[in-house]
Amino acid sequence: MTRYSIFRLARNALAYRPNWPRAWRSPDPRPAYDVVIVGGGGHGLATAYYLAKEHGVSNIAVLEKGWLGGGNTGRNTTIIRSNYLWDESAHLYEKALQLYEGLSRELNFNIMLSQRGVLNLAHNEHDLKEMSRRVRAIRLNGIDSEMLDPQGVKAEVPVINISRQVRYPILGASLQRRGGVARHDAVAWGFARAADARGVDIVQNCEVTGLDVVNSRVRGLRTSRGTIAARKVGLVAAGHSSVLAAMAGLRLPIESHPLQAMVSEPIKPVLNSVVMSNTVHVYLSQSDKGELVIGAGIDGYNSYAQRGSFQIIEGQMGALLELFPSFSRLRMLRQWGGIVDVCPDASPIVGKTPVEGLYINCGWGTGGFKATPGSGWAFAHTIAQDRPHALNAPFTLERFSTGALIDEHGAAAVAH
Amino acid sequence: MADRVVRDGPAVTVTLCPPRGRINLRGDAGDPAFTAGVAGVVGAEPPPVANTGRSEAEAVVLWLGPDEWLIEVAAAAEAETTVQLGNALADLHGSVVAVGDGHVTLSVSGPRSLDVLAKGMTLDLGPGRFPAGRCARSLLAKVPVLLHRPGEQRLYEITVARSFSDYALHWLQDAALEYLQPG
Amino acid sequence: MLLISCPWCGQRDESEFTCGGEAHILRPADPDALSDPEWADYLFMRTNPKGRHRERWCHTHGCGRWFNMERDTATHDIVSVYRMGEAPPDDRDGNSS
Amino acid sequence: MTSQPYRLAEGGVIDRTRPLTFSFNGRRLTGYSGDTLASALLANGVHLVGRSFKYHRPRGILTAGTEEPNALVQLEAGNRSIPNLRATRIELYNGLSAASVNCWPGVRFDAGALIDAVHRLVPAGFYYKTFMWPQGGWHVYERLIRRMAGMGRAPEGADPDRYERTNAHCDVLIIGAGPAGLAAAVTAGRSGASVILADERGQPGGSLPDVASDGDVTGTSWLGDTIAELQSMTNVRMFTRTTVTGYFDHNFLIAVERVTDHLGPGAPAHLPRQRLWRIRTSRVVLATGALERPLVFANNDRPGVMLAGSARAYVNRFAVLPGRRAVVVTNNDSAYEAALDLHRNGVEIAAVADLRAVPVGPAAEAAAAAGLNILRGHAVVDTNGRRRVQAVHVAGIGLDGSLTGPVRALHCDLVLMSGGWSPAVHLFSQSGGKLRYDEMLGAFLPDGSRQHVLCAGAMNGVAETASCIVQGQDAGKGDVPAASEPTASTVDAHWPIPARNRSGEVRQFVDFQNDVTAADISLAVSEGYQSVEHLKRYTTLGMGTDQGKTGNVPGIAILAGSLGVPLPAVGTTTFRPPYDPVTFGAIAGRDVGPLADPVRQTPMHAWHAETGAVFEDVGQWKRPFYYPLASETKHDAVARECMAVRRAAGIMDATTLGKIVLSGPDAVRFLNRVYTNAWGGLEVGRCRYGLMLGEDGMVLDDGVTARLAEDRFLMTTTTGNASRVLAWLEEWLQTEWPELDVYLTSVTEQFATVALAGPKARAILTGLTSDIDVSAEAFPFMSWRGGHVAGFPARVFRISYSGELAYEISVPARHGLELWAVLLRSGPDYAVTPFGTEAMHVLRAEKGYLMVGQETDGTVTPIDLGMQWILSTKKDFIGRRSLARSAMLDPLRKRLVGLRTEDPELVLPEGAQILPTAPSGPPETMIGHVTSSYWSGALRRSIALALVKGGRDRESATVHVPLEGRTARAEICDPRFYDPEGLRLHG
Repeated sequence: MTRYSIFRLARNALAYRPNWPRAWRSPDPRPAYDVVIVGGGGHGLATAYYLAKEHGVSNIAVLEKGWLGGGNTGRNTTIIRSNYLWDESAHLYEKALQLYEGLSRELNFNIMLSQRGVLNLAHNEHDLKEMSRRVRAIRLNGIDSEMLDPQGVKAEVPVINISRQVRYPILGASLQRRGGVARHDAVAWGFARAADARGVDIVQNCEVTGLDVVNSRVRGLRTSRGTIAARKVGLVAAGHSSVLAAMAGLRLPIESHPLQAMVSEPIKPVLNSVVMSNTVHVYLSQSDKGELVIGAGIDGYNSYAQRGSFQIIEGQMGALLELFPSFSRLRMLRQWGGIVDVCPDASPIVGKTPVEGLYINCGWGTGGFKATPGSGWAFAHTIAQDRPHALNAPFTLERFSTGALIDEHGAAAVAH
Repeated sequence: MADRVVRDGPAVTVTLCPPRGRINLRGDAGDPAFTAGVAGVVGAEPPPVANTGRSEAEAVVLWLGPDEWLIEVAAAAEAETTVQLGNALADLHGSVVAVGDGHVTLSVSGPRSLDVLAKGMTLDLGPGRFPAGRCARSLLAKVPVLLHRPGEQRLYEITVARSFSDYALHWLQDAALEYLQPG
Repeated sequence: MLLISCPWCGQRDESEFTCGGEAHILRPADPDALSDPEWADYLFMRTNPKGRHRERWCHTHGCGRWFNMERDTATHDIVSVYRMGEAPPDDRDGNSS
Repeated sequence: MTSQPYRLAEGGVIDRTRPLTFSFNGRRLTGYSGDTLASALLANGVHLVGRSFKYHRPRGILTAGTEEPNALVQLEAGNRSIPNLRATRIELYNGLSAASVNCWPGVRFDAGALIDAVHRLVPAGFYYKTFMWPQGGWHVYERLIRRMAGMGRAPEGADPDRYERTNAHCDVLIIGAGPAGLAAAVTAGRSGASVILADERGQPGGSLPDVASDGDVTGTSWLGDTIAELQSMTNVRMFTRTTVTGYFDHNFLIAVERVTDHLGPGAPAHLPRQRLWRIRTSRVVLATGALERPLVFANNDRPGVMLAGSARAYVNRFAVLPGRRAVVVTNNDSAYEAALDLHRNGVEIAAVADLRAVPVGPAAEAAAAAGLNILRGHAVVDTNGRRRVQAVHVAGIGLDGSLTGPVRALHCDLVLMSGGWSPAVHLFSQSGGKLRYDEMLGAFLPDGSRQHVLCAGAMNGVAETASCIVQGQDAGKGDVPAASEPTASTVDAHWPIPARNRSGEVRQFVDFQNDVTAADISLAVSEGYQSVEHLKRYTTLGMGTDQGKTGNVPGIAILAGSLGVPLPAVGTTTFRPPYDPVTFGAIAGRDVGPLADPVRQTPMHAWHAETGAVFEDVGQWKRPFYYPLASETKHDAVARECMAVRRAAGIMDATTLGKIVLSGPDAVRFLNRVYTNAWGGLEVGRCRYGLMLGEDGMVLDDGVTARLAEDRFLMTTTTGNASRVLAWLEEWLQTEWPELDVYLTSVTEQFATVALAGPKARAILTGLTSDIDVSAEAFPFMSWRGGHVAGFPARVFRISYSGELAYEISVPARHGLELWAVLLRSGPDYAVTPFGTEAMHVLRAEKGYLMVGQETDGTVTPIDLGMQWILSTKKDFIGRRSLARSAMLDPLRKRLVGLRTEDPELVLPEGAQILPTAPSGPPETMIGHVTSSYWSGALRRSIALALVKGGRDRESATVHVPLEGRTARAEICDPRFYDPEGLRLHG
């Protein structure tokens, strides 16, 4: 891999025809691999990278049915945080955040991690109690988190409206200063380039059409570009996980839903932090380009269409303008949808399956981007060692039988 | 093209209707004993056709669902009618529950009434689509409502749960504002 | 924004409805007879197909009735709606899918 | 100052009797009613309007419409300000004030243009390769980069304008009121269908006024007649200034009507600024026309370089000359029409450089006949001029695309370019429509959609007005327009046009706004970003506020060329909504301010508010949290309210609890299935507490249910779960157990309910009723009686959540406020104290009673709560099987306990985490958390409930609770702190 360095940047700038090498090859698939990763999104590429780097596996392919990074990696709102309630989640997402913190240099690719702080707003007494519980648990897990009162929120986010005279006033917030955003495409591209440099074949436009399973053991895959033998197969296909699992006769506790997002036209910096509100249902940040990047909840029906219903956008806009009345005259530039794979307990499944040699990494729902390097790191360990790492050991498929769920829904409805 | 408003009165009027009696009725519309029992008390059979109402002198019966109706009577008659219906249907599987206090009815009338309603409702209320006598449960903005058009004139009744009535009233008044300025 | 034909009320906007997920999942008659994995299959495992999907919807802000719908999850085209207790139209024609 | 030196004396659709003054970058100028800001600027000879996003290059006005990438302005200031509006779309009004965006100190001298000088340092994808040193350094660089980016500024302060959102239905929605759309509308209208015709401009007619100064090229009065006929049809609605911008599933579309934007800040206050139309239609006719494309040659971005068709529009529609001496460069016939129109109006056409070796087409012939200087097989290969183009360089271009012959300079102040036309297929693509590439037109055309949509006119590649009208008529009838060959002029695509100096630096712009050049595309391809989506993301091609409307096809063509594959092999990106940016306020509509969400209030709310209650939001309800007297703190008020209940009596508004009537012969069977305990033995007149689980075994809700009659029950739910529980019950009845004869009716709002609690409760109630025997014997705990209270028909339930002798009195809602008042003044002997939800929380916590949503969070089973007693072993119920799963039997699950702090004065914070040992530094081992914690006045110490691993097995153990700056110690105990024997509530 030709490293990106100040020296090389300068040399290329002086040349009229910059001569940068290719970031990754476009190989044809070989007939057999030790490990095939299905899904060329951030999680799949990270898995391949860590398999090659940490576990010395050299004969790896990543199969992507479209273009790499084209699924949820390239469609999310780029928020990164590790402020999770349950120990299991906190440890996994914190691992991811720590990897993120060194990732640009690790990959020699600027993923533009911007640790500008993530605020989660509280709008009622119930929210405040939940916030207190979360912040305390997070801190005791050694992860940074703090509570802000409304004035503290205003200090962090001067443009926010903390008036009490609104329908759901801001009563406080939790803040994770190490949280922030990163450039989503760069995460996929950076992992792809680094994995490619370690010999991983990244095969785009290669759709998996079948899995060969003999005697409960995986033998290989059928694809739009021919049959590929594989000793181990890792499925990392987010919204399409159920479809792939069905090829091996497996059922998953997953439902695929649309998750929509939108951006405004670019404006000069007006919002530094990432602001999230579960109660009024909106979250946003401002990109380096100046666009406000805004998201909300999922649509209520199953879908593989990468599109949702406009009422979701309307709802999140009402919520947004309650928090930021001065944004009313800004304009929505672009709106899109992804397909998120939602688990009943809003936690992922990262582990083995009943089929020998077949591993699955799915169920990240609306929160996968922030976990990308940690997910890949733990999944690589699982595939290489044929047993989960302690970080992902709780996130098994079996938990749905035993009942040991890791329910991150964040508490039941308010009730008195 | 703009709908020119003939100014016999305000373009749209939003009012709070006086209290009325309401009875939630459940039962089997296919059972002649049930329909006859209801008709015997309120003078009208529960309409079997979805989203329609029947109006008689003493009562209006509005379709809410395939086994559910709302009977509107005078406020003073609610208790008595509830008892009578209960007696009439005592041997049948049905349910009679007085719900008059739990609801409030608003009316929207005038030439621009449909323009106001269209701001909050996704129902098609266009010409011929919502004739006199029609009713429908739906949403007005964020509030579940029962919409009823009692007659030919442009007057629509909106029944909401009591606690939503302030919001619904303010919402309608605000939506009507653009049609109410002198101009 | 889906336009859904309620079997009772006719075409109404999606905002009046609630999606209840996969249809035709019967509650086991004798839960105690099931192993933990079998119970989990009823409780959590879903077909989640890409393509035609039979699912339950409720006309929450209309007549309040639950009904079934066959819908294509890749295109959002609604293939059919049918009342609770009715067989899916395809099955009635003998072309079970 | 010469007023409007570039305005023609006559022609156009402007109103010369209505001059308007406006200011641009602080300069006062005039225009006419009917102008856009762009046309008025051009009339005044202003071409330098903005600066580009990345290099801050001077930019002018490229187009005359929605597709404009360059001429972005900040309109007005303060709380009415709007960033990034296109000057080509702003209708001029008197007093308008606008300024260029993304430049400092001004558009003429912009410090940001330094970037342009060092542009070679920052090619596409540059950011990904640097700013990585040192670790965390990006955040520092980022601050500088963010300040450079971002175009206009957000307004300051809340928006003073109103917005409307409204629903419309029709049989046919026709988008675009040009010849095809008008023809479709009149045809559909005549059939009796309900029709909506929407167009983004102020008047119907589409591009007709752009191409002929009388606005009618049909040679007849077709346009005027058609509009008149449409206006006479009551089944046709014509929306002007209305841009259909989003096409969603099931023929649902959104459109934005700019109601008063053209009036400016002086618009009547009662009118909305904009209205978002949500349109549901049976079918759609798209007659959205076509957008002209630029040519990609070196320095094609200077002010004064304009699309040929747009220049033509300025001359014909606005009677403005965009220059005096023009060079035209084209790869198709349409630019000749522009050249002729400009020539006719006095613009000197220095030359027409036609990339085609053999210019064919009627306009080219007419231009030759008019004596224009036509250079066949020629291209513009470079331009000069800093803030305005001053000269172009032309050279011959061979069939293979290479330059031939000498390069000549031609002086000019205007360059008209035409790279052919791209049908405006954006909405079609949003509908799920597929596109096909037409080699002759060099454009993507519509090719079949999942939805009921037809296309007509220029968006099918049809150019002649007469053909567009025929296509419109077909589409209006509902027929697919006859498959006529596209008639738009064929193009000789040259993407990009080579530069004269191939070894030097060359910047041929493809995306003007984001400064993406042909070289950037080649670079990205050579680096492996070869998918069109990778290219877009890596170079930002098409990601500007114009969403690449002009540069899309040239960009894809250059990508295909770099890859050496035919263009269709590359495909196109998916067009995402909206077609044109949509104001946030219009999307939110009325869902802001006081109407953001319903505020639900009980019949007693007015009293609470007048008394100064502090309210708590519980879902949409406002509930009194506590009632502070004078200068009381929350702590004081809650303590006082609690003591009043423990010592005398208090009343609480319990109206918000959900209430459901269940009637039918199978009601008991149903209750047995949905509640964990058994209901068969409950007698009429009695009540029972019930716990409801989800099928996953987790606590869903709780409440008391009374048997009103043999086959009739009244169930109560928690406030927050009222509608959820009703929906849950209905779902089971309808979908799983239709054989059960049970009807459910919500009566939550039918009754106002007052909880009367305290040792004096019986005495008070006795004084208010004559037909209910409230003696302990006649009216025992967990029973109900009907009768009258204070003269109102009432149901009285003897139930208690406070542990005191207590009654809940329900009366018809209209009597709620009076009942409340009567209870308050029910006798001088007994001071009755109103208490809020917080006192209720304290009182129930003293008793160790569960509060759903506080002790439970969707992960807590009844066993965890120590409530095995309520799990019937004689029947199945929802959630029972899940309780037998292996993980549920783990003795180390978190279970409910009481906590007694070592320091009785210390009230632990709710949510505090519990450690088994003193903290030693993170990560700590957490074994549970505090769910409820209060000061108990009755016990004169703090109390807390907690969920702790192992639960009561740890009783008497000391645990550690880290707090801010210290750690508290507490002892695990029985959660029933107060009157554990229940003597008081049975009293």
